[in-house]
Amino acid sequence: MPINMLKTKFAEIAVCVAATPDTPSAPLVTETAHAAKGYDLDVTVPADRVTGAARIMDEAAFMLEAITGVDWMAEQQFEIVYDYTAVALGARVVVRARVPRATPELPTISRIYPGANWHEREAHDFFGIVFTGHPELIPLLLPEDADFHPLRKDFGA
Amino acid sequence: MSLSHEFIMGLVRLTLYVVGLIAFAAFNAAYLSLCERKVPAWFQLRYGPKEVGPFGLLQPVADGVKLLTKQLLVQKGSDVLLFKLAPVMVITPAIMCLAVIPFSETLGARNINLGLLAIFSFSAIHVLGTMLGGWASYNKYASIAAARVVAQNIAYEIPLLLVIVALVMVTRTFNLHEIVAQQAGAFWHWNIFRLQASPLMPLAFLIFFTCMLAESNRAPFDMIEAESELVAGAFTEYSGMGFGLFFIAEYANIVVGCSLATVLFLGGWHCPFGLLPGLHWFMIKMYVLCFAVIWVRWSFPRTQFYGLLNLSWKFLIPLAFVHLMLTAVMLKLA
Amino acid sequence: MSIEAQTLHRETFILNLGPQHPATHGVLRIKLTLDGEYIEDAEPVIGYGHRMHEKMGENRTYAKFLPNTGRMDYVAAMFNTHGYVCAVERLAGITVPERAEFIRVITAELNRVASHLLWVGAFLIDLGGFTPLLYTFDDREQILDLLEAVTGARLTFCYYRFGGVCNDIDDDFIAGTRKFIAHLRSRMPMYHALITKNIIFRRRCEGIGPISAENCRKYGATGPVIRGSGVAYDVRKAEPYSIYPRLDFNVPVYGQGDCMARYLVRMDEIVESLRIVEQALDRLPGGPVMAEKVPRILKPPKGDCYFNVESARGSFGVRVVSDGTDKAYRMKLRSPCFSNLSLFQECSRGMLLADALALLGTLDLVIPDIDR
Amino acid sequence: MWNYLKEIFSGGYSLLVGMWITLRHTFRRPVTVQYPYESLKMPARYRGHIQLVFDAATGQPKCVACMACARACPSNCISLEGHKPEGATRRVVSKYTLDFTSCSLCGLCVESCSFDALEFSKDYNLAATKKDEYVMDLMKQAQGKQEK
Repeated sequence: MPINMLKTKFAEIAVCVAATPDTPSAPLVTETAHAAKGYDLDVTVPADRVTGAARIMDEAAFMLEAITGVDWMAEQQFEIVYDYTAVALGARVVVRARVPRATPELPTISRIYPGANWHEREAHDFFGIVFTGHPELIPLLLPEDADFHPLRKDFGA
Repeated sequence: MSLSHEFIMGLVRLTLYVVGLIAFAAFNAAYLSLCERKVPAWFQLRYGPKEVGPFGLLQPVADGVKLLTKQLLVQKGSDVLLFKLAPVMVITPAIMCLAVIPFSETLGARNINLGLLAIFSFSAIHVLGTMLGGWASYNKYASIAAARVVAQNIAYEIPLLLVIVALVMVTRTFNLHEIVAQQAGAFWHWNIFRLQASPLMPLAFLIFFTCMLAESNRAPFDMIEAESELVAGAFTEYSGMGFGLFFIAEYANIVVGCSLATVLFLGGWHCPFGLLPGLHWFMIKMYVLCFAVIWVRWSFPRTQFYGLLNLSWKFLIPLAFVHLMLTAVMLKLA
Repeated sequence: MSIEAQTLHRETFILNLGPQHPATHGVLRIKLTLDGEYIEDAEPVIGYGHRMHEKMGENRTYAKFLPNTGRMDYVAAMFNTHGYVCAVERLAGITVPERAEFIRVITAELNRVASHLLWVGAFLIDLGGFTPLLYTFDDREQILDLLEAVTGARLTFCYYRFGGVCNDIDDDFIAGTRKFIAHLRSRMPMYHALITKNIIFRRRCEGIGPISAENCRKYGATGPVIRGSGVAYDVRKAEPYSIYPRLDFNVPVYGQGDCMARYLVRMDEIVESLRIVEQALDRLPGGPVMAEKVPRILKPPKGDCYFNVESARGSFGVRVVSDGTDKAYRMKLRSPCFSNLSLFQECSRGMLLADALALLGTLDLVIPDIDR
Repeated sequence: MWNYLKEIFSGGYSLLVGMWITLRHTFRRPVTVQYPYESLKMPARYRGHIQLVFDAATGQPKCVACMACARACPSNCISLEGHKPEGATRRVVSKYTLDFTSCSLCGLCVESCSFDALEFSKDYNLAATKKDEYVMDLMKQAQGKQEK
């Protein structure tokens, strides 16, 4: 599936924001230069629609490369980043979702991509992000009794 | 109480033989284990042990001393009696088997009429020993190995015995001494080349050799101590001389197997060219076979367990049957 | 019914494979639920070698993180460093001199050969054959000697820098590499005769541990694993980087998806990598090996970027998020082994223990790369 | 039936080939180096632990205690002190300690040095029985080497 078709599909579920107060709000789906960014499409979706995004990617035969978080302390938000790559196209799509730091919850995509299971557990380890509906959200890389989340910016090193 | 002269002499003779055989088994275990390290070292472009003694010749002594100084740990929950009995049960039959093997015309502990049967009945015990050792260890790896050893040995006993039955039909005796005596002369008199009895004789030798490898649990059939799967298999929990006895038994079994192959197929103490028969020819043949055993081990990967059973049931047993039939037909026609 | 009663009823037992086990090549533990020797469930338990490299990437400067990269996948350390420096260069907009790009490709491909040779030996150990390991080590050692002469280390090379490489290669290296290429090419028929054609090896590999292309995609398995399942996915072709688009090489693909296919992919990749090195040596341009005007303390502009390289084990990705300071705001390291191992649980179901270990071997795991 | 026999022969042949290959290797020279008796010469770029470079003319370390190496070190294992003797034009190092327990031999310190005052030692026999032995006083070590 070419990038522009994906773009229209993602436009339906992406977060809509206005660049300036005067302009009409537009979905946050940006085509980026691969040479500069390393990915071709940058999509931001609401947290509860990551499964929808995963479904679009699955239909387009994309592969899930990684799931990771970014702790935006200043905005009191976690950003969850999904990296997809198309085996046939060599195209790469980044799906982002933001959740509040206080209640970091979003649905799991491990039913669509079983490989997401470990990535989500890892993100849960490092950031404490809760993936609702995940079959076993227990520490993967950290000790099984770990109650800290080292990649949070307020975690004392 | 008066003891007759013959009885005392018999007792002395017996003691000497027992000591001699144990010494022979231990010596072989020591130096075959050195070979087991030196030979692959040559294959693998390295030197092997060379620090202890000249060319590492005292390495087995060092190994033995190390094993003797180690404590035999018994795991909590294991069956202590069986756990300690198993190594003995493995090594005793191996030494008993040596008793009936005629090393030369005159050298042999016991020349009994049913020598061949004696060997096969004794060698079945070591399977039981290994199985019990694995079972009594209270270790999952050892238990899996215990189950494997039984399945493997049952599968390989059949082609082995079929080949032996065919051979016995040809030789018409169970007496090992007599079997060798029948092969006197140059190498075309040996059983392996007795093509007039059955044209498949060389194949029968290969089947025998393969089964011998499998029976003594040697690579590529070392399923019971497959170290990349089962850590050390049935011997996982054994330490010190408990392990040492299994170790000696493994090499004693190789010696028994190779001796038997020499006796049954390669003309025992007879020279290939009909010259100077004697102990040295027996030893040369036996150690060449031992070298082959080591050589095979260090050349191939391990078989998979079903591959091992497939080999036995789908290839060795049918071939052994064909060989048996052919021998029978040839005997009838002759 | 209690858990114990259920277990009794199903007559299964749990076997802890590892963390110290000969077949796991490191501190990987696999919790096996076995029914006899058949695997009902295999749950990999990882994290024993976890060092939180991602946090280290956040609390030290970009340059100081360089040594860390070699310590994740230490068997193929060049690739991790390659991915990392390329990601930072992309973010900071540094262009690398041509000669440095060539040297990077030459050393990286040599490292790939070394890694694959090590894998072949280690895989044969998993299958119970010891001798091939020593032969491959002998050949691998020669690569390490070459790389040591250039980089100063045998394993954790730490050779690439932002904007180039830290040392230039000399004529001895070029001559030695050419000699090595000829040597390894002459050794390949020996390996095929000793290993590939061996009946026992073939029986252990053909049809064992099939992984479907669909499973590879769902689990994100890359590298020789996905190429052994019939998908010609290679980052060097899909998202060309460095000078790879200018080189002529094939991506070996085998469709069976079994252990044999993955083995053959790696064996062919050794040959292809030798071709790449040879071409790169032929066309090696002169000039500097470091970009000029690379600041000592690098402060990339705000933003994020992703860079992917084809490591010996699959696609190794680095996502760097910069907030404009001299330290990364977030550094995500996507290790190929992590994804490759994650499909083990599904694919090993119903297999025999020994076959599952062959499957585990063909995934080519480097445990510190999984744990990071 | 034909395939069955073919399999036996091709399989058996492959085993013989394997055995022939291992046997052939027997006649090649071993490639291993017998370490305590013979040791390899390290290549010129070998990254061992660091040591101070001495100026051949003055016999003093070239180091000016600019702290660049200590700053470049990812593991903070270098600590050094320097002072400026009266009348001298530049600072000299008075104490240079390398905590080898946390050194990762990355070589960033040598790269950061603008005075060529650091080099890699080619010594790789670094086994010790106590942790303290790895806290190396490079000044002392260098003096010891000079006296030799």
